[in-house]
Amino acid sequence: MIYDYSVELGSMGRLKSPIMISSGTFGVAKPYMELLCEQPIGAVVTKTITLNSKTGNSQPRVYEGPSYLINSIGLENHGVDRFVDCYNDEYGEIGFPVIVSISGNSVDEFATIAEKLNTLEGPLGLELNLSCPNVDSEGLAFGSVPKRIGEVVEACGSCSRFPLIAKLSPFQAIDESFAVAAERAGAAAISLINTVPAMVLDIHRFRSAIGALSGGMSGPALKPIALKMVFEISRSVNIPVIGMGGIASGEDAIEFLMAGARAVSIGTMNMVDPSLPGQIMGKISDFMKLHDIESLTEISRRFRL
Amino acid sequence: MIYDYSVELGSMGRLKSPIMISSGTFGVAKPYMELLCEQPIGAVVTKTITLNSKTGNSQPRVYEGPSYLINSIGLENHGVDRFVDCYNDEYGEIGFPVIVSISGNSVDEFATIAEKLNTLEGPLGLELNLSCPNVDSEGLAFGSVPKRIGEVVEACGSCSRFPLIAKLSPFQAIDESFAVAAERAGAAAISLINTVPAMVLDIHRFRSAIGALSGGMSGPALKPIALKMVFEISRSVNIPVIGMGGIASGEDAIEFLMAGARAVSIGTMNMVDPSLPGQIMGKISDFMKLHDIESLTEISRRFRL
Amino acid sequence: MTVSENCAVISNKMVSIDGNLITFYSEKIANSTLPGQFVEVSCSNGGMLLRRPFSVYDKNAKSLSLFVKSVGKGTRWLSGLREGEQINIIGPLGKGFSIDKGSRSLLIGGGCGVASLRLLSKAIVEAGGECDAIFGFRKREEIPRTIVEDFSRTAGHLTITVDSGDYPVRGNVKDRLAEIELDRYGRYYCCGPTVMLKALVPLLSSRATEVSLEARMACGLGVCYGCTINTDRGGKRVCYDGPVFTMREVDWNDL
Amino acid sequence: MTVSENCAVISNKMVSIDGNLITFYSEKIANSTLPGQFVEVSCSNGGMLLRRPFSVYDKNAKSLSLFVKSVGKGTRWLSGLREGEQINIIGPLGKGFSIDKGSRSLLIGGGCGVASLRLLSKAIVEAGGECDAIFGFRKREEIPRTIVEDFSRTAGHLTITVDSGDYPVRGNVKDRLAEIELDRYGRYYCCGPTVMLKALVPLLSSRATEVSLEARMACGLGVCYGCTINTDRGGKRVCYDGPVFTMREVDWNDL
Ligand SMILES: Cc1cc2nc3c(=O)[nH]c(=O)nc-3n(C[C@H](O)[C@H](O)[C@H](O)COP(=O)(O)OP(=O)(O)OC[C@H]3O[C@@H](n4cnc5c(N)ncnc54)[C@H](O)[C@@H]3O)c2cc1C
Ligand SMILES: Cc1cc2nc3c(=O)[nH]c(=O)nc-3n(C[C@H](O)[C@H](O)[C@H](O)COP(=O)(O)OP(=O)(O)OC[C@H]3O[C@@H](n4cnc5c(N)ncnc54)[C@H](O)[C@@H]3O)c2cc1C
Ligand SMILES: Cc1cc2nc3c(=O)[nH]c(=O)nc-3n(C[C@H](O)[C@H](O)[C@H](O)COP(=O)(O)O)c2cc1C
Ligand SMILES: Cc1cc2nc3c(=O)[nH]c(=O)nc-3n(C[C@H](O)[C@H](O)[C@H](O)COP(=O)(O)O)c2cc1C
Ligand code: FES
Ligand code: FES
Repeated sequence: MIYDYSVELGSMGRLKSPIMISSGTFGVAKPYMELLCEQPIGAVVTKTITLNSKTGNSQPRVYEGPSYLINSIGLENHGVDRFVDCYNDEYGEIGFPVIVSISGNSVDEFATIAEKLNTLEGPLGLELNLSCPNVDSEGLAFGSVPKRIGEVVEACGSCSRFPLIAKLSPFQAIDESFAVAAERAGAAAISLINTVPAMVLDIHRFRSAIGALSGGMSGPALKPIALKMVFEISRSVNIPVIGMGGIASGEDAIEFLMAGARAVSIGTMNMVDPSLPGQIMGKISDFMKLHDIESLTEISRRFRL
Repeated sequence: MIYDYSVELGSMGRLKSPIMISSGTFGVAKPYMELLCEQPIGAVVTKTITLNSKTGNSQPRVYEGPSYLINSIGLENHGVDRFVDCYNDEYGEIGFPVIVSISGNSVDEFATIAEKLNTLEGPLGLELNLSCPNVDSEGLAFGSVPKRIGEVVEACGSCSRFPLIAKLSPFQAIDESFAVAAERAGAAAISLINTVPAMVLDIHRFRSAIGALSGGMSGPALKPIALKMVFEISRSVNIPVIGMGGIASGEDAIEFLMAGARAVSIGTMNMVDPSLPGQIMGKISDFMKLHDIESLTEISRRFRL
Repeated sequence: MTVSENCAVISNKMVSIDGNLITFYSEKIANSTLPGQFVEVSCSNGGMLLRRPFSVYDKNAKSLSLFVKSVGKGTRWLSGLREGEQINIIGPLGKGFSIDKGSRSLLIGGGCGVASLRLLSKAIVEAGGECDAIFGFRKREEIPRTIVEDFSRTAGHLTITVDSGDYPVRGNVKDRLAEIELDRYGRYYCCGPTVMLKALVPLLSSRATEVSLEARMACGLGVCYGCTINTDRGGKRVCYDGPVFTMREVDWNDL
Repeated sequence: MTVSENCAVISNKMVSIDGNLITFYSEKIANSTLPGQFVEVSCSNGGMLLRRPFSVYDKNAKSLSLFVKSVGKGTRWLSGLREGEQINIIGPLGKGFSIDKGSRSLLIGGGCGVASLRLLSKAIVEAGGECDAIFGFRKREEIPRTIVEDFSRTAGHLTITVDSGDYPVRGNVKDRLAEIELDRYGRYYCCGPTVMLKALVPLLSSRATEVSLEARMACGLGVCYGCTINTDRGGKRVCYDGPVFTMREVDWNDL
């Protein structure tokens, strides 16, 4: 039997592996790339790029709890112009398809960034990090309104030459309205979930244990929450869903594929163990052989409700 | 110095301890009560009572992951009438103030249950479990609309002689609108959070690892998420907030008090270790002595943003 | 009375390929445990959230023993406990077997299900009764090596079967049961995997038969309703109303 | 090249009241580690999510040693490792010290900060240079008992101070430094708690001084920006651009 481990990600085309690396946990730093280079990865997503450079949040930026990580990096980056300038040097020869993650404080800002990226040859697509907490002109938290999400996708779509992935925060993934708005506005895929807003206090110092007061939770503890959302959202839209949140093993990845994800993405645990994609691929392959499954999409078709 | 460990819970009056036991994890079963009876508990909340009896969900009903529990009990209970009949026998002499948790599929059902409970002498208050996933007459998920939450509180308020606590699900606690609606409608307090919707699959059997397809996540992994919500909600309303979600130690409880909770409630971990309230009280007492704090409310006043 | 006790490990012996006999120092719990009752053992030092339920295999004035079969994280961790380590145990829990002095009883155990039958056999003999036993295991290596000795003084006749291999007797407990005159016994007590129990239903449900059930438990204390099963009197909590039920009352289709 | 290697524990010795010297079998990482570089040690077998960063204390062709001070869950778990256990280690990581052959150097270490200075002192001597060292500890029991021996062949003059108690010398490294002629040394290398480093800034920042910093890390690989500090060239990742920085470039007000 011939097993097929490739996946079709809508207008982004076919990835040779269903395993991606999540935004903020991939970087072109040499030691990391040396560990990652041979891994069976379908695509990597860059750290989120903003219009202007950002210095990020104050320390401490990370906190480790039992089976979770809380981070508040604050989107530290040099801004889109510098990103464009360095793109070929940095990403030109990494050997994996690249998806560029972007975020803005308004619909216009998203579109401006998307437009500036048109000069690049390399990327496979853009991922819109929609977890922006900013309040918009109507006094609404930018990301809390499905309509606004649709506007971002539409605006980026009309000025970008790349396919768009709409990345949802957990609170955009609790019902289908945000994903549906993104689909209608032309998104090629939906990815979910981003980190869950979280807080931890340093009680003896009477203050937050993270510099920025609160942060985002990721890691294995998130898995059942993310899985439920992937299950629901993948049934509400027709475009592919990229599932992520706490994936730490091949079994975890199979759970997401079975729940309806077309591809999976690894964040936190890929930083802890860059050889995870290979281990996951091995498990997926064993699983398919054991159960006589020929293609990845069959995994979810076999799921019995 | 005289330390004061009591807390004022609005119209419910003063509890002798800030530690409560959460709905669904307290019961009058003899072995449990034998372990719990000497604990410094301010109030216990009953399992949620519904209008008619419910047989609950199919097995398996619980799943344990790394630092979390997923449950889908399905509100198994004998209905409000039987509850009222047995109340004095079961709860008459347990030695702790009792709060009765209720849930309905509609505003009317909530009110009907609340009214039936008026015959009881014992309870300190009612907790409205607002996590009902039912779809209402307007086609909206009942609990997803702040207005509907206000209606439930108002309807119960007008027919019940007990103070009301509005218990929020995580998705009702992501912004202040639900809590504010409950406060405006006359709730005496807000409690949060209920479990987070979650899923886990038995991949080799191609089905959910829990009988009811999905369940609710509780336990230590929830703590940073709950803490963040308690922090935000306690700043949006003027009525007291009862904080819960993953509390497993005195330090955890202090985090919630510092973030703004007036009282804390223990769920999952109280089932694992019924002596937890005593341990928590000891830690709170040590903490207050160490930092020269005279009353529980001072803990949150000392928090530096 | 149910108590929480910090119990030091007195000994931890591997008695089969995947089974350990762990003996804890315990005054309070050991003292009040009745046959068929169980305890909830904390595995928090091993990084687990929930306690794990185990039948009390044996006890004396100052100790209680558990027969722990390694099937997952918790049981594997417990099997590695060293002498002197302190573990928190809650017990005794649940409703045990009822003992009928007058008649001869047959004890039927499968796998680690034998664990709940040792105290029972002792109690039957103490009450002046008599019992035989049939125990089934998957293979010879899974037979606890102390089992014959442990039951020799209390069980008149002890048969041990294995699903595969030829020693001591190939077959399963149901086959053995089909061979004997069922009227010989006034009482049947069964404990083992659900498949085994289900197989026995046609033979034994019309008789005075008690079964000890296993269920996935969260609290083990009767409060969470995580372990409910269906019976002819509605939903019952295995940890509180059981783990011992009459075979007749259980809704076997639901298991 | 940075690799991931499964390393067996060769030995694990308690060398102070809260410090262990753990030696791992390693061919690849040991081989390519330079002074001041660190490794990321998996603690997943102990139930932890993130790796823990440690300087390489010593190495030879087939092994590397870490000096691990027990301060929390991970370090306590590592201190309990037994011979033969396999632990996954990633390394070498970060940018190490630069060595100046020409001049005499002073190594200044506080607490477990001494760990990054041993390979450095060896390298200085190998390069034909010379060095002295001042190490500070909080109290006598925290002084690794092998330290004098470990540095005796490479450091010309070794002073050890303790914050409390009178042996070997009461005081702290800053006091000692204030007593000596700073022009005697062409290079200063400092590693220790941030408070110690900060105290040295007024004395040493105008000189050729390198510091090795500690930071809370998530990845240790340069990808997450969890460990960023402020420098005169903007934000820098301790794990990737450091852990060694010149004292001058660091924005000490931000630490
Ligand atoms: C009343 C009662 C008495 C018991 N007495 C004994 C005994 O004397 N000796 C003994 O070895 N075992 C006994 N068990 C079973 C024992 O509790 C489980 O084997 C144990 O909880 C598994 O824990 P784990 O962490 O090793 O398994 P996990 O890693 O949690 O799971 C491993 C496998 O075991 C299954 N499992 C998990 N929990 C249970 C459970 N509570 N019951 C049945 N299967 C489960 C899972 O579905 C999974 O397939 C008893 C169970 C009950 C309810
Ligand atoms: C580049 C580098 C080299 C290091 N070299 C050594 C070494 O050679 N020997 C040695 O003993 N230690 C060294 N450390 C420190 C060591 O990494 C921490 O002590 C360890 O990660 C703590 O883990 P834990 O689980 O025991 O502590 P936790 O239980 O996580 O925390 C306990 C305490 O340690 C603090 N802490 C946690 N992580 C770090 C960290 N990464 N840096 C500083 N403080 C932390 C916490 O704030 C807390 O107060 C080094 C750190 C870095 C960044
Ligand atoms: C350190 C860190 C930084 C992150 N930065 C970003 C980011 O810049 N943009 C983004 O969309 N998501 C970011 N994320 C979220 C991840 O991409 C991912 O959605 C989330 O961590 C859940 O997956 P995981 O549990 O596998 O980590 C970050 C996560 C971590 C842990
Ligand atoms: C087994 C179980 C049953 C529960 N049943 C109810 C319930 O009937 N009504 C309710 O409002 N909350 C119920 N909850 C939620 C808890 O009251 C609590 O909100 C939640 O578990 C978070 O707290 P914890 O992490 O301390 O458990 C239940 C939780 C568990 C674990
Ligand atoms: S396990 Fe909680 S009621 Fe039985
Ligand atoms: S710890 Fe991740 S970049 Fe330094």
